[in-house]
Amino acid sequence: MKKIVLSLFASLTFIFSLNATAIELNFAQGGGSQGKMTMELTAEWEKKTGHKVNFLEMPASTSDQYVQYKTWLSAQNSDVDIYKVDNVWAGEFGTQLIDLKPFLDEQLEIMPNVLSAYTTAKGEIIGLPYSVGIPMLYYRTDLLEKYNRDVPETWDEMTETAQFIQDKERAAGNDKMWGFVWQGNAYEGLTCDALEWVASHGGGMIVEKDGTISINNANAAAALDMAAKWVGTISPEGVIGYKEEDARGIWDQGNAVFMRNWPYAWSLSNKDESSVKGKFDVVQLPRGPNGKSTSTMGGWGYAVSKYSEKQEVAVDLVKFLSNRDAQHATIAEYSMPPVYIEIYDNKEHAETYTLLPLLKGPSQALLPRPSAQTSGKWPQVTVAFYTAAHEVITGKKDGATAVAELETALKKIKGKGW
Amino acid sequence: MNKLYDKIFKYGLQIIVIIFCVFPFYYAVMTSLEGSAAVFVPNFFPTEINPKNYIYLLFEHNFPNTILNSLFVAIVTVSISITISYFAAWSLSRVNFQGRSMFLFVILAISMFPQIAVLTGMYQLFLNFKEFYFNIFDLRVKGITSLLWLCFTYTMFNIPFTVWVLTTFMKGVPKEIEEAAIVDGASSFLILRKIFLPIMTPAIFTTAIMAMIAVWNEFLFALTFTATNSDRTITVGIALINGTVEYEVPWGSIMAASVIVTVPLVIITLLLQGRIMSGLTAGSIKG
Amino acid sequence: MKSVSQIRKRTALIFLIPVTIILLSSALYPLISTLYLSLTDAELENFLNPNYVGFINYIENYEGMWYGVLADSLFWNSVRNTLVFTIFSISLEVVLGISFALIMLIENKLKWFVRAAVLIPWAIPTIVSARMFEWMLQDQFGIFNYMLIGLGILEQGKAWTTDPQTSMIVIIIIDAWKTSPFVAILVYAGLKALPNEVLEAGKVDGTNGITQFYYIIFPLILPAIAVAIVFRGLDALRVFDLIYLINAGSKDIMSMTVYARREMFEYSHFGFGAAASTMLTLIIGVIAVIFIQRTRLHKLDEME
Amino acid sequence: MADINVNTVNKYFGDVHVIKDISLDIKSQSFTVLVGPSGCGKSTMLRMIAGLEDINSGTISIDGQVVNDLPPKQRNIAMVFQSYALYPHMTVFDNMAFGLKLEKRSKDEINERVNEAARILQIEDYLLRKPKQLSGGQRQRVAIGRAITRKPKVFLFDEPLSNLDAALRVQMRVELAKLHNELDATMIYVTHDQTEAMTLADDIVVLDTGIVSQKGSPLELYDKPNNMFVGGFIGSPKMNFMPSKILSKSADSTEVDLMGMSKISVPKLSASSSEGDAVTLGIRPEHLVVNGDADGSWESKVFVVEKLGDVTYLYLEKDGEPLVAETEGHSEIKVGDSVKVGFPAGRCQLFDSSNQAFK
Repeated sequence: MKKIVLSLFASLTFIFSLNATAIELNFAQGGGSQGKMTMELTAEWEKKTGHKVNFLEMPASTSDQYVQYKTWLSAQNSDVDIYKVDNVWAGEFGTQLIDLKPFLDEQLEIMPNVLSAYTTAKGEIIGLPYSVGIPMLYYRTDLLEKYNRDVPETWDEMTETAQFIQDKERAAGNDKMWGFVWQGNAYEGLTCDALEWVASHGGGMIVEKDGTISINNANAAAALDMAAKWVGTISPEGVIGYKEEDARGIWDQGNAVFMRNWPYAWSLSNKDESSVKGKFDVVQLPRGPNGKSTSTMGGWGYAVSKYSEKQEVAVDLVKFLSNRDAQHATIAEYSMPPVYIEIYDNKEHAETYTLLPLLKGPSQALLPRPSAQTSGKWPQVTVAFYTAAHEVITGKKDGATAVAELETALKKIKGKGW
Repeated sequence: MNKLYDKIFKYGLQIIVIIFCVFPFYYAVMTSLEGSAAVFVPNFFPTEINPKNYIYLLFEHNFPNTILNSLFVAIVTVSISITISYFAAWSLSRVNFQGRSMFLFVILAISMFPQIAVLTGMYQLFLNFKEFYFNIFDLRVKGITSLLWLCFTYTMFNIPFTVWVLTTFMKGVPKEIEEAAIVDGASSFLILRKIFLPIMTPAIFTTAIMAMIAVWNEFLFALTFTATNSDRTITVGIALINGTVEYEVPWGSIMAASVIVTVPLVIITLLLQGRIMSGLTAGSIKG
Repeated sequence: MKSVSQIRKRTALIFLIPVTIILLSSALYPLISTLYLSLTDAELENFLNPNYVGFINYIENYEGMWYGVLADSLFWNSVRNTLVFTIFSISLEVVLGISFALIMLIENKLKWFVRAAVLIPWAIPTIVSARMFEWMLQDQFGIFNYMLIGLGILEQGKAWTTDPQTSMIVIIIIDAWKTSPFVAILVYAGLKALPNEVLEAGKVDGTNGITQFYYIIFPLILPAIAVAIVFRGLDALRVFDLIYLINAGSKDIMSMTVYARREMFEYSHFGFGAAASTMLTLIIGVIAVIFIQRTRLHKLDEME
Repeated sequence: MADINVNTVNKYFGDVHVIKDISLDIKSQSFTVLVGPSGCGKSTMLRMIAGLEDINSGTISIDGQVVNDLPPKQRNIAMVFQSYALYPHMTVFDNMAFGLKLEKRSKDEINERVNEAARILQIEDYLLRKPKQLSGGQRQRVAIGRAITRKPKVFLFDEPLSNLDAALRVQMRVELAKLHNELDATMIYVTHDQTEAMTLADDIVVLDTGIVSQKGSPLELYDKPNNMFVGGFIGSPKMNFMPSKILSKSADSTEVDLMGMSKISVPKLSASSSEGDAVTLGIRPEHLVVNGDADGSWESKVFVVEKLGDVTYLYLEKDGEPLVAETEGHSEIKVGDSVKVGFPAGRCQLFDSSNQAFK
């Protein structure tokens, strides 16, 4: 009862305090430090423009956010103006979000490989990225030094080194030691990992830019078979159930030589309570025999709803949030990989954000998932892909069978066209 | 000797049940008290007692507000659905009219539909409701709109269950008691208030607790119908707990939130236990 | 002037009005809209104005290939998973629930602890218990594997929730852990409603515990058990959150609802997903009718 | 105070015709017992008088007023149930006061009436207890007390004593009889126990599958049953029935053949029967003469002897026809003995092929 009275009162006072020019935006976004960063920047924008922004905090889980967005967008909800979007949602939400291409200017010279993820098959740019996810190989400097090993550049080298150190460490009594931890659960994370294996073996990107299904090739099969061999040898059997945090848990305990993970682990593993603080470094992911190092792109951007009644103001805010100045202003505090190439070279930022210079190489090896070219069907494509990959790493199928069957499945999904 | 053996056997059974039921919860409590690194080490007893997760949730997060919202929704939903079902249960258990079995079956059939399937339909209905509501009151009382809508949705999902259970329980009350009251001159409404209500109290509390837990735990609809921080409910509140950085799962905070969420229910059930557990019927009903 | 039973009939109908209004206004619309949706090509873009396409979401032959829910092996796989899950989890829950209820009857110093403890698993939201078990069953730092390794049963931690061989068993056990209190409370209430003489009579006859239970108590609490089974069964057939939270992407445990949800909300195949939901409801309906007929539960609503 | 008239009443449960055209007159202040085997419709009849069941056709009136459509509370009745039907959550006092509270009586009046009833029933010490703290007999008194406090014109009892043990039943029976005298109210009492009916009733109504078999005072029913059903139902042990045949008819008696053993001239007549008809001869065990002088007699072997102290029952048999005879309590007759059984003609009943009694 009290609550009703309070909110009635609140809304009454609100109605009477409305001023004619101020516009109120609703902004759906997540929490955590990203959310905090967005809110701080937005506060500045509010001060500058006099408009007001309400934040709608979304669940931490990306798929929960996704469902909520979908419900809102399918019902053509005009209450939400701005969405924080994942880089793989371009194809899916392409027709529900406005094209931001006309608004791009010299202030927004975002790295082309990053921007391409937000570009639909029709060439519309439906979101402006503000941060990018760059997977890397984490390795233990102390262990590599102890056993006099080089930082691996190929998967084979990594496998060999991992096995060698794991055996030695176990012999020395550290029986929980593993060579390599990564993300093997049947979920989007496995799509990222497996795409890296396949692409770095020269096996293509599942569905190429022009829409051809390329997955059924020997390189791709070999890449998956390689990962299958890790399970139970250099990676725990349980890796087939791992997500990011499971891998980091083992890593932070000092029980892994190598880890494939996103930049977030850098700061967490450098905290005092981590056993590996100061004992590790990162490098570009290894490559296979016929390919080059590849990192599956992650990251988030801002997008404006087609059903928003305040698009102009919303676009203004989105531009404000993702331009250079905003990135410069926040990088020291929030340590998020930027979307402008020159920021990686900034010496000043490198002092506070020690990972930054190390990210430049991998940032050039970024490969977006083929979500733009598969448009609305990406969710089915990724499920089919990670299911196939999971079947290989759990030993149900070999790589060649899996990719052949995947090709058939993808053709069925494609149907008359993407 | 035999008696002692029997005693030990009974205590043994009880302790097994307690451990079986409580251990995961205990483990959650323990995890919630540990720092972020200690979480990754398996152990049976906490290595440290650190209330930071609780402090964070209760003072720096929106969490207390979600508890209030959930309480509001739970209380409104449970009171409405129990009241409505109580009267319906009387009709369905006590009065012989045509189509009674059909009615019960239709109620059951409605609860057969997967809730996920009606989600979009309910959401569209919600948007219409919102428009309608705003047109009438011309006030943008969004939070309350969403919460009221949640109450409505939950009432709809709860009613098949509460009607059925209360009907079953009410059949257990001998019809002579009601007839005695009729002869004494009581109307149906009075019988429900003065005679059945006290007799059915344990059954009503049992049903209410069950309905309350269902409401308290619902996630999908709460996620869809509430959007602003001011009107989120607890399960959504838990889902909103982010790590400081992307991908990090803050186990400690999630477990602390779970403990905070579970404790009120446990307290409520303990307080009402006397009523729930006193047995459904007493005295002359038992003969 | 009306006779008592006429007045009662009228009163009964009045008392049923609120239930009817709520169910009609809120349940019927979404039900019908889902049915309608299943006959359309609704996707994200045209959700509000979809085209009528007939039954192609159910089954369609297009260029020699069969499409539609009924032609999708994954759908039938999810039906099979759901049935396996339902049968085993309900059986386990009924056995555990009755055992708990009987143990709750023991009168001694621990009784309040038992009664409180039994409620805990059920009071914990699924979103939390799924996380808890995921955590406890983790292969490297989960307490469960830690115990098994400590006891020498396992050599290495096992990924219980993702291993295709164990994931279904694990899901069933978690569900049983979580929901047997529901059965326990209904059965306990049923037991408490029995006349004391029934329990006493068994003792005097010298029947031992199990035969006493089987021949005397069990038939009397059967209605309570049947109601518990019906509602738990309906829930189990629609199981969603547990499976979704533990391992949404796995084919080995995918349930009908997870399947329908994925089609609707992940693939945006609203029409197809609605068809899957409709099929799901039909399947549940058939099972429910068979169950109710078999257990003569419908007799429960006959006047004695 | 209150006459009750039941006029051609019919009642159906679904397709089952449970009350068939029953008409009854129950006199004011009488104690009428409806008796019959289970399923005969006696409880339904009572519940229709109470207003708990609808009447399909016919009328029931109390004091000349048709009450078909009156709810129970306007019929000025009170009812006592077999299962007591006490309100479990109320004290004895509140149980008895409930009806009065609904009538909005003053506190003083309620107190007075409840205490008065409690005094009559000797339950004053239990007024503050809950039903579950009482014994079966005490609960039954409370149930009766609940009826008394309302001072109804008509008391309805639905097998009120059948949940009590034998000794208590006898005691309560006496108290009910006393109560009837004290209260001067019309009482209608349903039971399947003919002993209760015989001991309590001014009038007994025997019901058989929905029709009134006979109505009359206990002794009328005992001495002059209208038919075989009543003859067999009233009296314990049951009346003996044996097949026989009419040999001849005279102005004041009918001579029958008793299974070829002897001839009896029974002083009963029936216009509708003629010589050679098969009839049934009925005689109560207590009227058979054992080893003494009587009109017709038999030799029979004894195969069971029941000694009850005051009397002894002999179970006899002749050509497959069982026969029970009563003799004195200290009889010397043993199992296996042969006894002579006499049939005093004046005590015999005759029933025709449609089971109707000769007058």
